[in-house]
Amino acid sequence: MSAYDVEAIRKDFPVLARSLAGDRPLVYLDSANTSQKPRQVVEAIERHYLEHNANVARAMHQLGAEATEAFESGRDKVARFIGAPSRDEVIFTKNASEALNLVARVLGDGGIVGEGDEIVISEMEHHSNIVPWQLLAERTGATLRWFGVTDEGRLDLDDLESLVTERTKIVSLTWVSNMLGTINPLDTVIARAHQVGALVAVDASQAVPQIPVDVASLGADFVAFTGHKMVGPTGIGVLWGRYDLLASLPPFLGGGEMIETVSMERSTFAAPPHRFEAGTPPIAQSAGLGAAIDYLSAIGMENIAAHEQAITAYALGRLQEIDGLTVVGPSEAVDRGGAVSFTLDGVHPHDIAQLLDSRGVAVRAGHHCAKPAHRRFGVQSTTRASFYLYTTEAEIDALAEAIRYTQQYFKVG
Amino acid sequence: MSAYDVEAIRKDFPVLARSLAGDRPLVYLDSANTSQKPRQVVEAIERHYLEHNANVARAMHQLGAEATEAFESGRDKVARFIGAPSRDEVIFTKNASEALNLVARVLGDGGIVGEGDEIVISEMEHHSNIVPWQLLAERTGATLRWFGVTDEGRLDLDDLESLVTERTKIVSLTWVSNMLGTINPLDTVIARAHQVGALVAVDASQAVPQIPVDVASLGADFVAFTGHKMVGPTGIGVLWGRYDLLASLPPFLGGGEMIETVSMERSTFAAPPHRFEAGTPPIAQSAGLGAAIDYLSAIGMENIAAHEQAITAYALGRLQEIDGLTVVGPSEAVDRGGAVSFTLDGVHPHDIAQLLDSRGVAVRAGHHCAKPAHRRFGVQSTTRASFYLYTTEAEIDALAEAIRYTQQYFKVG
Amino acid sequence: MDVDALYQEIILDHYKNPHGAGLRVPYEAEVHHVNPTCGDEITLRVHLDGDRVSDISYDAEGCSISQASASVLYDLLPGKTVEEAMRVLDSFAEVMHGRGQVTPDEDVLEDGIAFAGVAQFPARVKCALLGWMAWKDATSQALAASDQTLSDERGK
Amino acid sequence: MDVDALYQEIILDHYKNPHGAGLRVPYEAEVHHVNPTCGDEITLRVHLDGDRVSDISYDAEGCSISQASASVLYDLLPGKTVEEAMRVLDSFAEVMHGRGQVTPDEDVLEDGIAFAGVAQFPARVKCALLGWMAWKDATSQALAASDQTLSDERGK
Ligand SMILES: Cc1ncc(COP(=O)(O)O)c(C=O)c1O
Ligand SMILES: Cc1ncc(COP(=O)(O)O)c(C=O)c1O
Repeated sequence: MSAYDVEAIRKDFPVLARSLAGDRPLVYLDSANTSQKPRQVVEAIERHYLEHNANVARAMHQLGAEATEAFESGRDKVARFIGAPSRDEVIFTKNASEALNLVARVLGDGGIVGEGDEIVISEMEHHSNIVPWQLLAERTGATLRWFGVTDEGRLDLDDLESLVTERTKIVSLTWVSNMLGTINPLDTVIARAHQVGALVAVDASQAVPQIPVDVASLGADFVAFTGHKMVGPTGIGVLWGRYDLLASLPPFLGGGEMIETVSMERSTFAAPPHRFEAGTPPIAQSAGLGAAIDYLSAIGMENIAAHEQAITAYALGRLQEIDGLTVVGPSEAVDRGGAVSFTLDGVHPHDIAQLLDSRGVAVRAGHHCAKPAHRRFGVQSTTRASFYLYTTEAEIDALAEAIRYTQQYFKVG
Repeated sequence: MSAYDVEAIRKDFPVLARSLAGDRPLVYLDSANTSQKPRQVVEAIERHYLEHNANVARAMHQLGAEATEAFESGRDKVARFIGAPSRDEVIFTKNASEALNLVARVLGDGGIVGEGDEIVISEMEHHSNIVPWQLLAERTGATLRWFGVTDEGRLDLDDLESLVTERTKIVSLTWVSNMLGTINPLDTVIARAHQVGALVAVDASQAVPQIPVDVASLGADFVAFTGHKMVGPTGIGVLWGRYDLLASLPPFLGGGEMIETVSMERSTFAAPPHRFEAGTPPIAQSAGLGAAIDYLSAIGMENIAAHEQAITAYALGRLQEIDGLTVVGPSEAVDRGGAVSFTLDGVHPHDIAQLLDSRGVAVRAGHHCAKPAHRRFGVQSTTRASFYLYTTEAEIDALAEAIRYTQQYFKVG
Repeated sequence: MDVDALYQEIILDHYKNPHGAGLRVPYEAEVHHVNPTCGDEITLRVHLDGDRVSDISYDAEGCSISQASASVLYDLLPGKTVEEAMRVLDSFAEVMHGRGQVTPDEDVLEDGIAFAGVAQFPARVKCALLGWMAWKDATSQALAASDQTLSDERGK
Repeated sequence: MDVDALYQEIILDHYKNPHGAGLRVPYEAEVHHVNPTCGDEITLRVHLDGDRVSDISYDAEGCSISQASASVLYDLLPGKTVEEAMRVLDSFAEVMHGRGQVTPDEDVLEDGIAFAGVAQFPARVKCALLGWMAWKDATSQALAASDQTLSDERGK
């Protein structure tokens, strides 16, 4: 990986140079939760607010034109980044959760999912790809069904034919699991779903940040992801959808910008994407997300994916050397993203995270918004270390060292 | 207004010192659309991203604690700023439109508004307080009714008793009209609504930025507003609601952070406000909104309201000197916010806005997301100048001068 | 940005005296288009005579640009075949979306070349195109309807 | 922030050997509380004897802090009147929310003073309070139920 200069990349992320309590350098291994932001992104936001701030579309003055340009060019960049056939297929939401809820709401409101229909998800989903479907099922009388997970942490496709049937109206699956790290074989599921006439939504929250994504070749109907996990700002998410499908769906939220015309008696609605963007959109956040995409693209998603793969392989090796440590999820870096969840005999995940934090190592402990996946593996919670373009082997070493220190502290292992 | 130092305030807003095409200084009179941002707010956001960025609540490490502190202290500041009895009554949304849609969705989902029930709004509402209710009526079979507007641009309360009846389940009204500028007598309406057992939602998008607000003494059940109009960032809005009411309502969107426990079969939900905040919230935006509130509070909302009142009176005077100019809305600065919409004989609002822009004067032209209010006055669109804490009399003079120039250009007036 | 580039004398003339305004019969299709950003509206009818544009009549409410543009549309298209008219539209749209980089062809666009300046004002491009898009929509509706009639007749 | 202030020897001892763990009968109310942030859970039962706390039994899954805190709760409250026990809870909660500024009263909190360090770790305060909040909830349910029984009896 001679071309990949992780030290140069780290210089763009000022927080990585921070020291924490006890003068310990920060070892940030919680990027699956949220990524850090490079100076370039923060500066784009700052410049926008201080020089070009105005409302968009509705404002006809020069500042308004500049703000509209900043906002809409964020949309152009997202479209290019994910290979969307049209920029009008890119809808801005507040986060990935809203994007998934949007799909669930409009499929219900539009009568595509109704009583007796079936919705299929999986046991490894993030709560944001479970609860919206439970609520939809409750509102409509549809039935929620799900794929299981194998002992290795892979999607169990044995039931594919009996699970995804003519009754299925929508299959919603994660691309990369935020807990297990698994990368799912979406092609197989999409092919089956389309064969039976079901739509497919993909939760790409952990995929878009770390692997090259091309929605056109993926072939799903909806793809959701979130800005803050891809070196972008909080407060912005994306729903990509096929244009003809979007154009056939009713609105999600009502308000400014999403209308064609309004009278007290009735309203008609704008074409996608605006139909699904009620109110003042995340303007500065789109400028920031655009800068994030420029940043990732300059490094190259292929290179980022390769780095992620290498660092994950290294981490799996170092962690599995530790006695009493069990990785929950695929134990090898094959079809696997950069999140490694584990348990440690005799120490609760919170206590591990606390001890690690006292050594400057930031990881996440808990259910990672994936309670059913934890239940599947018979654990209430795990500790998760997750990596990104700026993660170094030295940081993995620091993690391993801190875990051993934790074992000594709690007199286990 | 000796204590109010508008020149000192302007120094905090770098964009106000910008020059536009033709080296013309910016005269920003579009604050009802979105306000400009002081350096202090932008710096708070920048500092957050570069030094304290992490996900909230779920992250147990030091950075996570700092980010949670930044995010939740934004909530504390909002609660204090609007006199909320409890911080748990403050829900963060992406904008005011989402806040109003949230109310409409959960009242429907919770069965509070159903078939045969009535929803009451007014003819002067922003589309964001019309369309959500139209969609709710359509989903549930409820009936939408509305207050008219008098020729002076005031809420027509003559029908109060026949409009708000035992059949009414919710009354949703704007506090300050974004088009007419009218400040509505909410007390009367709230008293009547509560008398018949209806809930009251207030669209305070134009109120919170410019007048001191105390939700406890207001007595409404829900109050919605938006960060970007009160010198805060885009991507954040607020819904305040009475705690016991919120606690009785079902969730709006499902996902991370809003749950108590999740299994594949069913989920239970967290208490307010988290129940209504699915997914990663607007973390940096809360830090920014907190800084905005600190900024406004340091100047004092009473002082800002007095300035707004004075500058509006001045503007109404200067504008109404112009032959052929007609103010749509109250012509005097009594119970009136700082937005003045007008028509000019012989020149279309777009053309006015364009000519004004060529002189550096930024105003809005169109229907201002209030088509029904325009129809009420028999106009398709108007030109609107709107003022805020940084607006000067010299800027109003520039506006008046540019309008006269427009008349000459189009050979009218 | 120079407003004089936008408000050419020709545009203001068309605005003050729009050609062909008013709704007329006969027509094969009528559409109502709005610019959701600003509320400009146009109701537009097309009357075809075989594959030829026979009349375009309209009732428009909006700014000088959208009004003048409908007036120029009326001057340019009637008399042409639908195919020729579509080429004029393409040429007009190309100039509008050209951000000031596309030189208009006077032989094709006649008075329409006055709109070249609009291309430098992105917010006004939609105003200039409102009538044209309405015409395109109405024409394709009219053609679809007559295809339908033809195939109905053939089916008999 | 010094983890040793958090992981006092007393806490680790209670964690390894929790007092009073397991669910027992009789009881008047059972509650299940979770910390939604991290998933720590406790099922807790209260047995009252008139206005006196007779037994507290529980099944908890969670970190050392939440487990040890339930164990200390068991040591402190049974034997006290509900009113006295609520005062102990208030005192414990005050220390927890005190951000390290409130000095715990050893006479009231006994081993509970070891939790003073938790107050410096805001993310862990919820862990320490989980069992206590469950107890408060269960106790008020038990009291409400007995009030109901009393008034039912009076009503007869
Ligand atoms: C009165 C009123 N209500 C609601 C809104 C909607 O606010 P937002 O666009 O932030 O959702 C606005 C502003 O556009 C407004 O002026
Ligand atoms: C797989 C997955 N889906 C959805 C989400 C939700 O993203 P957000 O919190 O930005 O809505 C996350 C992140 O938390 C995730 O990891």
